[in-house]
Amino acid sequence: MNALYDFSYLTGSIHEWLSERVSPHAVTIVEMILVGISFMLLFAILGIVLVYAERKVSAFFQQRLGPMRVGKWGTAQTIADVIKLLLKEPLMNKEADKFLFNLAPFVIMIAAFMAIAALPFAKGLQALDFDIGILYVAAVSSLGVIGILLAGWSSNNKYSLIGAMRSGAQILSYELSVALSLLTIVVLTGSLQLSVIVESQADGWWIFKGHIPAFIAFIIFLIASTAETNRGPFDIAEAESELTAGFHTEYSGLKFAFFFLAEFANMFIVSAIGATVFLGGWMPLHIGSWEGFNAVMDFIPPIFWFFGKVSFLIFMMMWFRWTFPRLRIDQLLTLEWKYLLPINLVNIVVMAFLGLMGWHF
Amino acid sequence: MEEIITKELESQEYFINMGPQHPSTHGVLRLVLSLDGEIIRNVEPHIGYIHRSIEKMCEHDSYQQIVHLTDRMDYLSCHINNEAVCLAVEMGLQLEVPERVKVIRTIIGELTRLSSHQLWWGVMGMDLGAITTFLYGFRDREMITDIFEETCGARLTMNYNVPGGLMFDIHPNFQKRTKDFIAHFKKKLPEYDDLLSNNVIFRNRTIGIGKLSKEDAISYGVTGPSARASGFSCDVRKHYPYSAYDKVQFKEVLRSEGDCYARYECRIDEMWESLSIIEQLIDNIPEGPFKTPTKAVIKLPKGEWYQKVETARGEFGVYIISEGQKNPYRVKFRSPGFSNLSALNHMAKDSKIADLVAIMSTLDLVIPDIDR
Amino acid sequence: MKSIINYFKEIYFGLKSLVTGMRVTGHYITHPKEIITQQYPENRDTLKMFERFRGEVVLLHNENNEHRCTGCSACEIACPNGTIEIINKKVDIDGRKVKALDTFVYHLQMCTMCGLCIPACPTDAIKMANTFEHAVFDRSKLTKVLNKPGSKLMDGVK
Amino acid sequence: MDSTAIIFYFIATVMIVFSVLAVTSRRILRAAVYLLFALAGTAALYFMIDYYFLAAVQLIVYAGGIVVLIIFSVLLTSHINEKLDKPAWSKIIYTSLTLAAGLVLTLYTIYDHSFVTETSSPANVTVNLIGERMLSYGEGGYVLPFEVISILLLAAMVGAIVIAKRTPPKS
Repeated sequence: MNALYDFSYLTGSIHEWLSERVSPHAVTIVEMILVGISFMLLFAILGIVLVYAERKVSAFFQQRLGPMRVGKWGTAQTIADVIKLLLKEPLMNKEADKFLFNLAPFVIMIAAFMAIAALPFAKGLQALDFDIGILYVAAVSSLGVIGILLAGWSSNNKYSLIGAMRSGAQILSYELSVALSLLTIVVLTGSLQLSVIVESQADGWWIFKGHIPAFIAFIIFLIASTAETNRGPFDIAEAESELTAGFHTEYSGLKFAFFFLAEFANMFIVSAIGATVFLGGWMPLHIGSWEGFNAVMDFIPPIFWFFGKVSFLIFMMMWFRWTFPRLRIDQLLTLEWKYLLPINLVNIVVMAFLGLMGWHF
Repeated sequence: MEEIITKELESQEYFINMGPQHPSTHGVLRLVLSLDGEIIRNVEPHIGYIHRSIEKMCEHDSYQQIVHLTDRMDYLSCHINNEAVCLAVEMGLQLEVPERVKVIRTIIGELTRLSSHQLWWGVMGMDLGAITTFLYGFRDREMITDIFEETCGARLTMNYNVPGGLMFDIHPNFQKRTKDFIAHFKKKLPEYDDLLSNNVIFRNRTIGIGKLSKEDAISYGVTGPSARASGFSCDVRKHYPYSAYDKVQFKEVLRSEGDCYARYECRIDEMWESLSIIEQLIDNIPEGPFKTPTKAVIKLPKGEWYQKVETARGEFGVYIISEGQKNPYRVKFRSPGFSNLSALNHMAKDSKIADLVAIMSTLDLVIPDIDR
Repeated sequence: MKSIINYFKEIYFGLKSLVTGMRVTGHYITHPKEIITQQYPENRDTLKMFERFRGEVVLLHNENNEHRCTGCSACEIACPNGTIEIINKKVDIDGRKVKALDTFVYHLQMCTMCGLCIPACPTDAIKMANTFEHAVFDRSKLTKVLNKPGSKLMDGVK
Repeated sequence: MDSTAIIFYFIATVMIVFSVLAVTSRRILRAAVYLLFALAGTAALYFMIDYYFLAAVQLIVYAGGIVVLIIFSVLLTSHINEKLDKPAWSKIIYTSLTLAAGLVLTLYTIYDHSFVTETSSPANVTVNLIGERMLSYGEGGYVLPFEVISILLLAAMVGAIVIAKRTPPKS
């Protein structure tokens, strides 16, 4: 691994530089603020880039051009949209529960923030590296649904309420599948720590090393994580042809932007988790004994590998969304409880057997 | 104990207003739903939000002027509506239109049916959450609207028929463009199957949903593809052929299931039938005048006339009572959308909100057609 | 046993149908040449409407500022919406008082572009123009006078 | 006062404030949300003392599970304008008395107990260790409570199904 690409030198030198100048407490606080600011920046960039990407990708799927007016190829379109959303009047239903109505978007955003903090972007570039990393991500991403439920209830709108109910049932059940499909890989790694999982894929990604069960787990993860982010074809909580806009019908302006941003942030988070666990995180693609090929792959910085894999997964999710019709609520639950969960459980057993016999690479 | 539980947890029905502005009512239709959770107990359509009293307006207009009002009823089958009025007036005048007119009317009528079904297909996909189909449907429809624009001068409200024939002759490019379209669309129609018809999600969303038996279809007066999906053979083109429909070979598409998927399949198969009808006629347009001359002011003799045609939605009827004046005494339109809507409650009862959207889509309602 | 086979069959065919659908959309994202969007205001110069397109009614004038409208009001009668108003005046021609066109008022906001006025005209004075950009900020601008100032009847038109 | 202490007192204050709010709020959904904050505060405390597993479990089970279920049931049953009745004075008095007794008992126990300050670094609780403990029946094994809890959950599910299963109205 190319030492040049290790971010721990950079972070380490920042730490040293600070320690020489200020007291240890201040170092902690300054570093916290730095990390916070960088994640906020990441969020803003993610939102702008992903919204633009979604619009362009959907346009090309639909034989359209997409945004073309603001900036070259419409690149500044999202920024214009952000400005428009910021300038919009925040409307609120008269009978709405004001406190909860205002709180809901923040709950969603905070949950996304907490989850994104644990992602390993590259070697040495990870804010929180718990030894229970996957469990932590599963835990905080389950908080997001509270925001949806609160938004739906406090809007005092029946459409919103139905959307919130659907979303609750959906996310609660699909969390199981996401966690179980990730556990299938954990069986092989023996650790929940995200950095360890990435390191364990230095000689090959789990999706290749884990044979068919890993591939099945990957497919299940793709389906279940799409459902967990409330995206089409599982967007029954929004379902604009049935519930107008579902849980965020009554939101406008900045608060709506928060929901919008959280959707894309969640999409990024689940893709990043999928990339980390199944596709080797920031690890480059290595093929057995092809020394020359491996050296070339090593030359590409890990951060590009990470974002490349994440973009691939995000593109897959967009492809799903712009191709398939929406499921009905009972079909959604049937899919989870009758198909994904049983297959997942059997898959884990098979994987455990593979691991026990040492049949994986 | 059981009683207490039942009593305490007795669910309450609640009402929700779906519309007048709602993405899936495709216009200003208001449905008052009584819901028990997600399950619909009752649907009550409230209509009249786009009522323009077209029938009353007809009483003040001359017979040529009535035609253009029908454009604005079922705007997706406007040419067929126009044709119905013209046929009724010609029946009253006992006017025989040239063969050329009959063939052109049939071709354009089938093109209208195709364009309507294409739009319906796109919207059906969008209602079920597949937004991409909407764009694909419109992409193919664009070629038909181009044909219309070149020949008739408008894309949506064509007003190409006049009593006695056509407003002008077909454009020289008409035949070539139509053939190009047929070749193009024959390639694209299988894509429709790939995207929706065979899709497992779509099939689950539509098969067995919104069942309508043949008896109910007849008693509610449902016509068109919606009724033929229930096995009710009601194709006016087959049973009471008008224009050139007696000269072409085509199958009446029938299904027996009566569910959403059957209605969907009916329309998809009708597109194939329409293509074949056009193919049979497009090279055989007889030469001749495009209009039988009429007087500038048409006066129908005293009497009553009823003419029905098959629009993309079902049986459209025109009933004219004349007192011998230049204006009709009374005009009544039997619009298919109105009768089809009346079966909605029967079909949607005890299904889910998402199913209601699918049922509405497969009924293919055009709200101005219902309200007139 | 049969139900288990059916279960897996269902999954197989379900996934297959989904992949078929994705292949269709995948085809279009990889073929950007097939994009059908037209960049409207930019392509104004190359945009050509079909000659029969009905945009608005115009009164034809020749280079001598002459039109063919005799003011017979046939179009006014043919119009179902009261879009056209013909206001006539009496002019002296060879000492005789003759009815002639004073103002040809056209209410674009009421026009449904049905085209009935065109065949109604006995002298082919009016036609449908191809213009389609009718948006204005002031509604009164939609009421137009079609005969140009100072125009008169073409010779020999009756 | 070092930064750890500041963070501790901050979290503790948040927890106390939201706990009080949770029991005093008369809007039931708001009370549930305050409870969520109190529980999240607990998780934060666990994170602070490096008990990551416990913290994550706290988040999954309480914040992500129990509170979501509470909110979900509130969504199903209550209307937005509904407020709980003001409790009777007698109830308030009895509750405060009970609370005070509990507080005294807790404080007495805490101050009576001489805490030994651990100088060595805390034992590294790995996931492996937790997994082994959870499934072992020997000393320090938790397999019995683990299974008992699952029986409790089963009972709760059966109860829920019984309630949800609507008995057809007797005609």
